[in-house]
Amino acid sequence: MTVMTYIGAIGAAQQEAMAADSRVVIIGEDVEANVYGTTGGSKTRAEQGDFVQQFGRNRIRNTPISEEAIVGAAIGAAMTGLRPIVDLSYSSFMYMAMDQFVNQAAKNRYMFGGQSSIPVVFRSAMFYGLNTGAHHSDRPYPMFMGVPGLKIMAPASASDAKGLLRTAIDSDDPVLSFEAVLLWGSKEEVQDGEFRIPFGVARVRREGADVTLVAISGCVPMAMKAAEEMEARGVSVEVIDPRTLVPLDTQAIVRSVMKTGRLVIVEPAHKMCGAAAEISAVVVEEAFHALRAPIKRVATANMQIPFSPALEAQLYPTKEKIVTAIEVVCADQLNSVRRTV
Amino acid sequence: MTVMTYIGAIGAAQQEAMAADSRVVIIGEDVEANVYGTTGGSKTRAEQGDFVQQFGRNRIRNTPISEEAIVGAAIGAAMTGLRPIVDLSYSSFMYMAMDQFVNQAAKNRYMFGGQSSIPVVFRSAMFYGLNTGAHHSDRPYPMFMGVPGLKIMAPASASDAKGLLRTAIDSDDPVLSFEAVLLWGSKEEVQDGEFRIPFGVARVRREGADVTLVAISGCVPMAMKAAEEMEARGVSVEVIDPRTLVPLDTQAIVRSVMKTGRLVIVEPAHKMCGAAAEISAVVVEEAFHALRAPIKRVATANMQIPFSPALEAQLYPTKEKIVTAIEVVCADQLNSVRRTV
Amino acid sequence: MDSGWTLPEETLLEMQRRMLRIRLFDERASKMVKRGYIPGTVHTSIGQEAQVVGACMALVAGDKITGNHRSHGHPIGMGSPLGPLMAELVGKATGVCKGKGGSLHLADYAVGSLGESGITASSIPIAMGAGLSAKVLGEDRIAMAFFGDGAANQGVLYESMNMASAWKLPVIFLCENNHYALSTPSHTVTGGRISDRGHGFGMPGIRVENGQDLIAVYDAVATAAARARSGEGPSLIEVMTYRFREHSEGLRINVDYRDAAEKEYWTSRDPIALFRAALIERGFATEDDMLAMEAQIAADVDACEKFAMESPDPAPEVAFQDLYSEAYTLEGVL
Amino acid sequence: MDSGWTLPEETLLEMQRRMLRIRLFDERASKMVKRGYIPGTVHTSIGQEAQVVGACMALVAGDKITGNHRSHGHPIGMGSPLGPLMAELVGKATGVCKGKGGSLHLADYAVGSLGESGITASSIPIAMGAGLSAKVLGEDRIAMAFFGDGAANQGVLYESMNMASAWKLPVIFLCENNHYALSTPSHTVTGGRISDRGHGFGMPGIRVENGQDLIAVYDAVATAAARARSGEGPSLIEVMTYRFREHSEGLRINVDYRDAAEKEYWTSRDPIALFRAALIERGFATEDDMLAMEAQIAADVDACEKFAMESPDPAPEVAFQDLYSEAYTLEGVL
Ligand SMILES: Cc1ncc(C[n+]2csc(CCOP(=O)(O)OP(=O)(O)O)c2C)c(N)n1
Ligand SMILES: Cc1ncc(C[n+]2csc(CCOP(=O)(O)OP(=O)(O)O)c2C)c(N)n1
Ligand SMILES: [Mg+2]
Ligand SMILES: [Mg+2]
Repeated sequence: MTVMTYIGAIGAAQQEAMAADSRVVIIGEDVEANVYGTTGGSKTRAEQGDFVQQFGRNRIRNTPISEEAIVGAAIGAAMTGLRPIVDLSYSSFMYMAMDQFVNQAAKNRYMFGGQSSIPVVFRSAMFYGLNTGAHHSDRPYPMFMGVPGLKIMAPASASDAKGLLRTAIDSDDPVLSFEAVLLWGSKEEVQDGEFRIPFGVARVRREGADVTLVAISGCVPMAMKAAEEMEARGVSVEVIDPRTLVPLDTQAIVRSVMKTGRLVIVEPAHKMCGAAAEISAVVVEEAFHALRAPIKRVATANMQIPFSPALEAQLYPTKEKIVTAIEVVCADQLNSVRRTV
Repeated sequence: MTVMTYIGAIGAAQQEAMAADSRVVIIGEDVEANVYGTTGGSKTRAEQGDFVQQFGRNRIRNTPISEEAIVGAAIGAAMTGLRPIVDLSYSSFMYMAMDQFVNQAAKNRYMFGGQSSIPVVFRSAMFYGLNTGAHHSDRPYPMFMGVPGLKIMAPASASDAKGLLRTAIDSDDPVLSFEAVLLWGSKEEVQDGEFRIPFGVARVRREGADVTLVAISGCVPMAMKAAEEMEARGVSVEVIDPRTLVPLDTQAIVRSVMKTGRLVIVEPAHKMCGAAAEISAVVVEEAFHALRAPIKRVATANMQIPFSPALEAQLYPTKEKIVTAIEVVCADQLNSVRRTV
Repeated sequence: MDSGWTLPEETLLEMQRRMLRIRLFDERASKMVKRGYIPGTVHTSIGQEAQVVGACMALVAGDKITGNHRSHGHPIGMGSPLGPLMAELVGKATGVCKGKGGSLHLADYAVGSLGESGITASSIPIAMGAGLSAKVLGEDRIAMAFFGDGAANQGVLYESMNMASAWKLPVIFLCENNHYALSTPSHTVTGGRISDRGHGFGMPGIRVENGQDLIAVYDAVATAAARARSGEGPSLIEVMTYRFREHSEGLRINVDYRDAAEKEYWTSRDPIALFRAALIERGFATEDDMLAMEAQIAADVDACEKFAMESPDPAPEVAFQDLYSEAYTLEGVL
Repeated sequence: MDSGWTLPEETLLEMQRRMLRIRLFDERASKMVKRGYIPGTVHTSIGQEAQVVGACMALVAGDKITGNHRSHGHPIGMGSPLGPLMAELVGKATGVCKGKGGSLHLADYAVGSLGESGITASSIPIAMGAGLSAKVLGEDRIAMAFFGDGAANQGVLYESMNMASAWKLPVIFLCENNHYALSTPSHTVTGGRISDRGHGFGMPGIRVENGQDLIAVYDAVATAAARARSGEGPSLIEVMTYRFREHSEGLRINVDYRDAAEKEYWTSRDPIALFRAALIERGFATEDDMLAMEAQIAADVDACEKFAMESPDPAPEVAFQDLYSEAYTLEGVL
């Protein structure tokens, strides 16, 4: 076991994959100079760990600022023998390449009757909550969940980031990786050597009996804190991180709700048509009779993101908002607790 | 009252708006030759009703095939005095301009503290179910519902199309109009003269007591048929068409479910993260205690669209699938009916 | 570069064969649309055969192409057998894409056809990416993107040209300028000349003024192909040609957007008739050879229709396959 | 076109004033980022003042501009007062965008600034659209889009240039070529020369080799502006310049991607020092005039910081305003 940061784990996974398979290349803006911190052991060229030194400019490629062509080129290269990792830096830039994601990456294998294989990973980071304003704060993964043919990972810890990214690079299908900048520095014990974590298997971060709390990406740590706080108040919270959104481990969530009878979902995306809406709808369809309270969604307000520190934070999920939601769905529970005290 | 087709109503609304306000212009690919049937009374240039004849090439503009620039130009023109209607023909082409929709149309007023006004309408038609294959069959409105700052209309009848489009053209905010090609020929009595239908007000297409059936766009007619069929079997179905998805008239839906205790939602989009997921999640949050059965979604399978007539139809909602869903949520009801028979 | 006329006789005859295959296949497809055998629509390459075949024949086995909605000519030009193509247009299980692609989305990986795209210009960066993989893996192959004069106004073309130029990728950007994008005359929506756009992106921009002359097209593309193979990078080629039929079969536009004189000028320059005459005149073939070839291909096209019509429909469950490499069921697929 | 040197003295002095305002504003903003007064990051135009002001001063009241992340110079160049700009950077209620935009998204409609864009190249078609509205409405105004050498590889630029050219719109595409896109040298990711890309789209492509010379920039833009106003259509101008500081304040890149000699070459060509000397040499101002001007602007910048720091934060509910024209609450906003 080694303690790694979330961003360090991503860099390590890329380094392992590059070393293991010469068909793996990294293309993106400013990847040579390691501007975003995942293409070098450190940021100094001289130092051991620098990807350009290790793998050369044939496999570590600085691109022009041309997201649509970058994504298209990676798809075309994947269809013809490479296994590219594309670093798109900010998730907010993905819109530039939307046609390539939807009409080429997601559709080609299907449209062409299985003739094409498209082993490519598109990495981007969600930079919300950092006063970067409306153009750099998006969390757009739900719009890609509605595009069949794409796989989507959204890791919330170092080991998940490392293990899922290796699985993504091994996959013969296009994978979108949505990473949380708020978690870049978060540390976790990561098993030594190479390992993979399968897609479609949720991680139960915490077992509990009274309410199921599904948390996505950057919302997982605050969900854990909220769970601890409620524990102290006599409410046992089960925290589940789906880790991948496509495929989505609905069975694990439904199983948990069958046990707890209550569900709160917290995610960084806008509330409207988000992953929480999908999860809520699935649970109502499949676990209705087990439900003992309304399902609560804690998500980002349906607003654009303002720049001012005086304005931004209030739009996002917080531990307090999660606690409030749990209090609502566990009202009877809490009353009975109060009575027993 | 005049009987109009759905597509005729759209053309009529555009003609009225162009005649009423010289700032209204239509730009898009092949609008001069009226290839898509909404920029001319008929398709012959000579004939009365041709838009180029009436309004001239300064206001009816054939564009290059450059969706991103078309959409951006319309936004910029709207910010500086025009009120453009953009004809994007197929909804499947909207991805080309995703950045302009999300980062400019939806954000500018907000980011700039209210300095900009963006009166522009983006029309596109959903061509699914016509064996046009995966590149021409998308129904992507849910991904835009998650983008605050856009308004979205999805009319299901001639009068709604006409009245909502006039409201859209009057709006100082960007509006996306998703039209259903399957409804182009459908006829309805439309009130004479100019009229507007407000956004955010659902239309109750049919009153009922036992189950609420929310139907969107091309799914409304089959929902009406399913309702009639169930009526005959003793189940009274209330059919609600939201007509606009942003703003969404959740109050009308919640009110209806409070009455019926049951909900089925039918829409043409993919099931994953669709409008039905959002509606289901809202109802569970706000009408949980009135719910007497699981909420059922009838949507398009999470698959890309195959070309072959032998394959395509099975992916979409049908009257039969709606009936089956109603049978599930109204099981007790139907049994009691059977008993009484 | 020697002219294409120095190619082996058999190659020259194969060029004529491929043009004829495209012509007769598309004429048949048009009829089958009218008869309702082919659902949706098709876009024929009738009139543009020299532009298509001249380009494809300048490639070799292993090279890759991508195309657009005017889609049948490209795989046929690369040597794709007709039966599975026609079966695809009809939507049969024996279709080259199992009936899941249809006319707009043909692909035949066996001949290097990576896929036609119903979305204008969307396949251009795919071809560029095929050039990237060749360069990174050190494989001796090139890639060519076919697109129209209308698609030439999509920004992704210039992003792709720029990246291919900066990275010296073995790519050819081939613009099929048939003077119209649907009902829109190219000159009314295009600033400058498409071929002039190569220079600013650091590559040759060649215009083939007579795209009805197969050898003229071949020579231009062969030169660009040699440049690509030698590591000098991409080229942009604009071939001036004309579609003899309406934009798509079944489409009726009641405005005369193409004037009669122009139509007359171009239709009198039938690429197949021109090359046929040249082959005979230069002694590569006799009138009888040509008649035999034409009869043979007419028979092939009859056979491909028969194959398509007699093939079974795909089984319903095929609609739920090939979305991903492993077959796992997405929640709520049904 | 007469050279900018024939402009009235007051105009020439105003040019120097605006360059100084940009320089001192950006130097102050840089300090305020370090001190933590300005959240997020800022991109300074230090070193590029001649390129910005030379372009802006060739416009007249009513003209529109759009810009990019290197955003302060553009509104200041158009004459925007400094207080509300600095307040915006700090995120105050008195900010030009009510604190909702921040450095990357400045806009000041009072001076024709339609908005800077944090998304590279995304604002280019917006400017083109402003040209479209001028043409359709018959209003005598033009629009200019500022973008960098990196943004020049985004396809939307070429779509916008093509449409502006086909429709002869009064638009100027102004490329600020400071030789780098973040850490990426322009020549490593750019095929050909950006200014050479104008021709293929039917417009002049002018390169201003010495973008540190304000009058050289002014003359080029004034010529393009005259062309636009006279209905002849758009122009592409590439101004060669250099940013004296890192890509953005606070960013640390541990690879030396700019070599020392190059840095030295450019920093020795400070546009403000150059124009200052020229103004004195040509007798438009004395050393004392310049000192007074510099003192005045230093005072203005002190005042704008004071204004920003002393202004109130926006009220929380402001975050829920301005999404739409009418204030209706979206379901589930909170
Ligand atoms: C992104 C996109 N926009 C619009 C269309 C609709 N469309 C299909 S073909 C066509 C004209 C294409 O013209 P061109 O590229 O010249 O090819 P041609 O049909 O002339 O061979 C248009 C506008 C599309 N398929 N994709
Ligand atoms: C679509 C998009 N891609 C990438 C970025 C990240 N980014 C911000 S500035 C920048 C470099 C821009 O270079 P250039 O256009 O030359 O402007 P400069 O910073 O040199 O003035 C990059 C890559 C972005 N903001 N938007
Ligand atoms: Mg064409
Ligand atoms: Mg630059």
